[in-house]
Amino acid sequence: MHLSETVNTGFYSLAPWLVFAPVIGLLINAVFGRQFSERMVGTVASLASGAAFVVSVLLAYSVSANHGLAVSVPFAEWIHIGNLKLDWTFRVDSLSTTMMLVVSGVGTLIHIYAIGYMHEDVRFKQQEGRFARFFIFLNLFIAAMMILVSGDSYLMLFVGWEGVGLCSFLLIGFWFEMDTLARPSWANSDAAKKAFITNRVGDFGFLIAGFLMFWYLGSFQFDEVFAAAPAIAESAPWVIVAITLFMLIGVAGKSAQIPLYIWLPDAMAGPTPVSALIHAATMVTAGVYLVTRSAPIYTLVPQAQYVVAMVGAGTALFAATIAVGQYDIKKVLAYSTISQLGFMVAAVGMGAYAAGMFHLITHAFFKALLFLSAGSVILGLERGHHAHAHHAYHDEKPKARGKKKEERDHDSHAHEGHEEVFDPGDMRNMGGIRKTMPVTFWLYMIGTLALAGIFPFAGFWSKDEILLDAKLHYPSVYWQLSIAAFFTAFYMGRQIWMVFFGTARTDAAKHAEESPKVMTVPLMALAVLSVVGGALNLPFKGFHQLGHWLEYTLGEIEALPLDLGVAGISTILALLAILISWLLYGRNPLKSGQIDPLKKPLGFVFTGMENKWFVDEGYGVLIITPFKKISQFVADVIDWRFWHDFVHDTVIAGTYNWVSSIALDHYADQRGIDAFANWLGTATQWVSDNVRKVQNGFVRSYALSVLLGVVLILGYLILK
Amino acid sequence: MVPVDYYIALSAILFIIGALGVLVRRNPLIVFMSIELMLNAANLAFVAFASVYETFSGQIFVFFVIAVAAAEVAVGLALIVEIFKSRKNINVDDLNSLKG
Amino acid sequence: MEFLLQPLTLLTFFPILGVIVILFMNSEQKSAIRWVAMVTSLLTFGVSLWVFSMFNASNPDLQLEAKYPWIQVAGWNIYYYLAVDGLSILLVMLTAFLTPISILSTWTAVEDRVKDFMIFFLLLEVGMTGVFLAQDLFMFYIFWEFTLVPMYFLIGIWGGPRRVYAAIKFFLYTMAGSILMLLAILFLGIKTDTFNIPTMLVRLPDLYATGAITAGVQMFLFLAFTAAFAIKVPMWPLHSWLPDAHVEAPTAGSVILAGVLLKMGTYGFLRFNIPLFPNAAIQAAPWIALFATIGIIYGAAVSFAQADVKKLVAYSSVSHLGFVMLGLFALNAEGVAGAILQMVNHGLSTGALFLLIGMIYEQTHTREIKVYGGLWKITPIFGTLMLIASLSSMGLPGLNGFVGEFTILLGAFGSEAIGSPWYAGISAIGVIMAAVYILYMFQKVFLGPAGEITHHHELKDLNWREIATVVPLVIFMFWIGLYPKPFFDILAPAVEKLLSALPL
Amino acid sequence: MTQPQFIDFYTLMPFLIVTVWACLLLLVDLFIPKDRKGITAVLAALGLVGALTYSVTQVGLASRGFNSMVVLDGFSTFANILLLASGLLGIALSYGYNNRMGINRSEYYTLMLFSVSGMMLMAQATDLIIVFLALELLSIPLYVLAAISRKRDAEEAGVKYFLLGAFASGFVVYGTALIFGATGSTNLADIFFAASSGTSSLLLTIGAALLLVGFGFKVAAVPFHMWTPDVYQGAPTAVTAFMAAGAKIAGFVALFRVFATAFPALSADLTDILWALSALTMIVGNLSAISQTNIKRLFAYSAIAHAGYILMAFVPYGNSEIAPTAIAAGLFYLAAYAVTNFGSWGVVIALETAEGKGLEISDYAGLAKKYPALAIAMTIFMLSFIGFPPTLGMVGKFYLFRSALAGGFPGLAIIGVVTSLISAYYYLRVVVNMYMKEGDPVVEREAWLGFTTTFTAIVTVVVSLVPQFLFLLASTAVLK
Repeated sequence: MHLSETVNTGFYSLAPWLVFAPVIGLLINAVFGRQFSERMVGTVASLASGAAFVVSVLLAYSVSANHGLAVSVPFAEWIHIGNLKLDWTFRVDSLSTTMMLVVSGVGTLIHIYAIGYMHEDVRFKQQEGRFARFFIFLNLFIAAMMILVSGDSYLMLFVGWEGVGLCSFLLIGFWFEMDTLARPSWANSDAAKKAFITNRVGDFGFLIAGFLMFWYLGSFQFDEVFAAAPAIAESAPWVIVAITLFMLIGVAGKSAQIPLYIWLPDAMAGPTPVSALIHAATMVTAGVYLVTRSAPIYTLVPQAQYVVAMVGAGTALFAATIAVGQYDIKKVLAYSTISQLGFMVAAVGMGAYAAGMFHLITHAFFKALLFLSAGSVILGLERGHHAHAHHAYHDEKPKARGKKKEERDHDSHAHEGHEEVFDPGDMRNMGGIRKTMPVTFWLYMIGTLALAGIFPFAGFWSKDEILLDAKLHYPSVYWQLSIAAFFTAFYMGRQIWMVFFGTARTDAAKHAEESPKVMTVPLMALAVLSVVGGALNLPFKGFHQLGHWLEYTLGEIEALPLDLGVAGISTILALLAILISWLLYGRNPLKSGQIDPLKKPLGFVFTGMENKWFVDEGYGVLIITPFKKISQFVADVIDWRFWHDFVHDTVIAGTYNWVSSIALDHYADQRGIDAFANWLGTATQWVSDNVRKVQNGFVRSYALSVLLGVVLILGYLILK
Repeated sequence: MVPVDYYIALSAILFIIGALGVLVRRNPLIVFMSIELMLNAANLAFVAFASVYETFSGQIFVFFVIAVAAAEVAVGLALIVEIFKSRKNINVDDLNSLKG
Repeated sequence: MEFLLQPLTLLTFFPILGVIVILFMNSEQKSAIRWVAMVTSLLTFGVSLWVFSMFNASNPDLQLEAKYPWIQVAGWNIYYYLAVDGLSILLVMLTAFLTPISILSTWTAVEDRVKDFMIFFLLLEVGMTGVFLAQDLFMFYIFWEFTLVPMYFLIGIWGGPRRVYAAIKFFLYTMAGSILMLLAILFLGIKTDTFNIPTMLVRLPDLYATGAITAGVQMFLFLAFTAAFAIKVPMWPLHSWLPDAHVEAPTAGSVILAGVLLKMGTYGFLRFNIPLFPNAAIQAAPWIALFATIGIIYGAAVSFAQADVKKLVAYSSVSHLGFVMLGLFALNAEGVAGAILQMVNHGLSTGALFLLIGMIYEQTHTREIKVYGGLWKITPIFGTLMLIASLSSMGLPGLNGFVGEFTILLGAFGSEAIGSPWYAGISAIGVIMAAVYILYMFQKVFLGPAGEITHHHELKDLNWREIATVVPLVIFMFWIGLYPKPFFDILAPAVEKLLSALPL
Repeated sequence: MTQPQFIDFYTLMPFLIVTVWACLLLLVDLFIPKDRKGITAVLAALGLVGALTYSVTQVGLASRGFNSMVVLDGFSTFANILLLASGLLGIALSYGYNNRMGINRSEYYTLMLFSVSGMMLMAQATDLIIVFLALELLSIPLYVLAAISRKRDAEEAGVKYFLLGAFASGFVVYGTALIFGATGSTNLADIFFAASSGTSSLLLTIGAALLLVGFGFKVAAVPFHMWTPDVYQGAPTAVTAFMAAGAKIAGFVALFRVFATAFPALSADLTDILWALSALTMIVGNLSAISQTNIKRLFAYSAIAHAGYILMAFVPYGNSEIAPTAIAAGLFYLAAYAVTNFGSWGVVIALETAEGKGLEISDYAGLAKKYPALAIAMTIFMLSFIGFPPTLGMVGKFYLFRSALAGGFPGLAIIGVVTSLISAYYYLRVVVNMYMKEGDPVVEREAWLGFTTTFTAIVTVVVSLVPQFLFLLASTAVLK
């Protein structure tokens, strides 16, 4: 572990451009987006992201050239008050540059892909004006993510952390007025909101961890925190445990771990490039990065590490089971992502930081590839669907997505023959696409094999490293992860058979068209990376490049050799899973309208998988509904009816009126004033009449009053 | 010589009778006479005390009171006559259109 | 008459000039009246910039003092005494800044009795500026009470359907608090033989030390001041006037009410309760923190259940001001400075929210959340500005709200005075809840399919005037969020000085 | 018995001017044609102006006259100036009003002058005989004035006022008799010596208490207040305005002079009673006001309530340390009240029609739209009554509550502020009607009326911003 040095020369001085390049890109698009052509918008955005990549490369080069010296690049003072000294400082070390490279590299590819994807997407949804907005958000995301990975303190990390949460919200809700099938609906915006709020729950944990850190360790700056931690771990270990566990809440929120993973599947509502970039490759790995970054404090508290590892392993297994029961091509990938994030979290929880980071990188490659390919499939199906529709009703324009529900239902009824709107993401609507979309097919295959962990694809190496670590240190984690790996191969196999093999189950699938080059070329780049990505950290003596690279930052990392036992078992499991999936889905391809062949043998278990084990419903019953009810109750009953109406208007104002005996009848028309009085009704009337009787106009009573006063005064004086 | 206390007691009784008269009588003239009774009770006390202190000032006060009472009578009667002219009635209890 | 030329005198009373001009104008010349008011408030803002340029941020003491004997009779050492320091300069600037914005927002919203409106508005500015500048308790009290009057009219004449009720409630409720403060002020005046706050601060420690004012009495005085300020803030459970006042008030009134008037309460705690009654303040800190925490959670929960978008924002103020109170009574630099900054932040973000809500209300005349939906598509600029304001309100890093809330919670978490991290910990849940109600509001109004209202109204996006109204606020949201250093630099010396006097 | 000296007349000069002028006016009036009776008003005002000018020259001077039966000091000068100004404002209000109401009786102004002279004598009296005479001199013209319009309500008001006033006089006289009996003198200074030389007795205490009843009646303290709403409502509004201010000033000034000069020794007993009176008056006055719909009755109860506030200043009258400031506070508030009082009644007069309409609070609806200046003035008066800045009422209450606290009566101060809060509700109702309701009020525009409301409104605001001279005047006026 190296303490950082403050340097602001050479390439290091470029560090702020990591953030400013995308910010400038987004500003240009924000101002001129309406005037620019789509190509121009896309180019600007991609260049902005590309510039960040170039800076990342230069920074990585500098780190390498300086033998891994960790460098702080001060940029600005942020908050200085009392003991709080927060600066905006960039940290350039091997870990942060790794993340920068992944984020900007994958990010740039996805930008390029999105030019093609969004071109069609905005047209299908008849919202061409929204093209530029997408790239603005995307650039904003890159900027926020860069802040996250380049920050020199937990707080800057947190700034980026929440920033990416916002971008996630904006992008999930990009088609905020519809659902994933472009029907007018609250679904997409609900998903966006859910993501943001769930993330905020995680951020709450992060915040508390930060407060503890500040008051017990005295700083937010990484080096200072790490330097102070060991002493506190001696004197008050609970503090470190609390910090790490609260941080884990943040990790669970951002990296979609149990129990906060629920937002990620819904996040698939966002356009596919978003799913690839944010919800697979980069943002969701921020939690893994956070734990890796905090390695020096996690290492101090094995209890917390164990919890992290168990959460990761549990998530890996749990999500993998759900993925088996999904029909939506992106939902399968979403649960797969959660599961793979579980792998990474388990790895970093076990202290296998290099393995975790390794898997993070390879996963970024192949999961981005898979998502983007899935996007390609979906668009292909859309195209097929529209071409077909156009063919059948050539006097009609492509279907209007913005039309009112009844009309659109009528449309679809007319040519689909059933009430359902065509869902281009539903695997049951696919089949046999390998013929119509061959490029996509092959790309998808590469991604699948990498994800399934088949030798020699990238996923094989990274996953095996995690499994090996687990086997050596945490057997229970090892078993969970192995089973998860089995499921992984199975659901990916299932997907491949359902999507690409067999025969087309719909006209759309039959007429599916291949995607343009602007989309496939970035995919090819990712495919290459998915194939050779394993070379980053080969488990052979003299290799372990990534591990060594990260050692600059993380200190000594155990370099494990390839364990043929572990590798063998996992490969056999994967192959077995693919075989089973072939038996179920490949041998006898699904027919149109046929129920899943797993349904019968697994029964209610499959129902559980299909329905995500009813976790969302559980949250609904346990948290959301009670919260709504309570807040409704507090607002209506306690605050308004009790506190506002009863206590204030009835009791306070009422007593006031009661005492002062307001004359209601004279004021019946003045509701405004006598809103104070109206409720008391006849009771007030009665009292008021009686009190007013005292001032009855009779001289003699007035004199009596005077005399009473005299008697009272004299009585007081005499008796005193 | 009658002790001064007796005079005082008498004046107090007169005063109380006067005050009660104001309370119970309805004819403004009688009410007014009751007030005069109260004033005269005071006058009695004055005179009695003046004799105790052997000073004139108490007796002078009495003259003033008498004079002022006369002025009051003039004004008071005029008012009562006015009322009587307009209402044909001199019951004080009918003077109750102003109240509340 | 030398005092008339003092910068702070000018700043405080400059709007009076506008009032005089408007008084002599024909009430039919609405546009001219608007311009006069606008120019007056802009010039006042100019004066405030001038004042700001003369303000020395590194000096923790009162500056630019305008101090002249005013009422000098036995037992009445009353001065005309205006001065500014790091604790108040930001709020003064905020007042001068929000007033022209509010006036601009009324350009088409107020058509009825424009003359009266502008007169009251400018008078209100005088009162608010005076509250933040007065350094003599008598003077402070005058300004403090005076602000009630124009606001009462603003709500009562130009408000919604239940405006009279709301106006009277606002007036009586606030007055109820300030009369107790009045007694405490008088008591202090008698004991210290001055109403001059700096002098009082010099004399009070002796009185406390000698027992001339016992700890119990100190607590009573503290509570009496608290009564006035807590109602104004408003602290839970004294917030019942707020939803009425906010919902009924015209947009500009709501902006000023949320932006400045509520800050008068928190400022009062800062300027009076803490330095004048240090022991009581420390003693009361856990209790205030408790009420603040309840307020944060309660306000957020109640906000979420509102059907009226303005009411939602109104209740959110209860929650946000809870944060401010929590920060103030953390009694450490982080908390107090954060709280002062958060006062400004709340003024900006809630001000912007009210402005924006007002703009849509002007078109549709309804604020019911459920009739809206999908507005971001129909009115993109409006939606974007609303999004920024909402995010600022829910404390997203990079925007102003975060800086304030973070420093407040950080300060409160480790505060010695509060003595327990639980308050800050639970309050942090309020941050989650803020996301819940703000996003709920944003979603239901701006996202999703087009709502029912779009069938009845041809909704127009914001025009240039409306954009110009909100954009200055947005600029400050980003500024404070991204680079708050200048603001903290202003606050730090004064806050340090304030806290160094506390027997912590 | 010595011959009267110049100093005797000098001491009483303003009073004499007014009295003599009033007598002359009676004569002059005979030569004024019936259709030009307005001249009488101008002449009466001239007399008051003369007396006022003379009074101003007496500021800071002190003398005694007529065997120490009357005195000239800062206190009396302050009161004289206030009373003369009140008389002037009363005439200003009456001028147009009487024409409109058909009260074309030339003796009206003469009676007013006599009443003013009685009030002034009251302020200068240092002998109970003079106090009594002054009391009657101020009261009897008021009885007549109350009934002068010869309307049904006015007559009723006159008779009620008269009967109850005479009834109260009875207590004053009897009280004086007892005091005389206890001390052997009616001169305040002699009474003081007698009382403090140990001959203090129940007789004296009871006598003082009975005097208190009489004064309490004049200032409308609870429970001697019940005539007030009826009389204020029934009397011609201009008369009401005059008597609300004048009688109150005179009553309080006499109350203080008598009690502070003669009975400091009794303060232990009387303080409690004054405390109770003050508290009761504030509470009952304010609470009763809330339910009123007639503006005249509303202001009548408000006048009662304000008597309570002023009484607050008299509670510590026996404490020589506190009393000077407390009394100064009371005088200050009296002045503030007088100004605001005339202004507010002026607005009432502006809206009153010859048929007696325009007196309901609801008649004020829409005033702000149609007559903004009048509405602003009325708002200022209402704020002053509530005690809100920037008005005299606020400064006055600040001063009053401060002296209550300094005098060790926090309870009274609390009652004071709480009832102020209550009062805000009914005063605001007037404002609500003017500004927040739709209506079509009709206002008579009369020059002197306009002048009075404008002038008092300006004074209410401006003097509140520079109150020091009034403060000084009030505090130097206090008896040494």
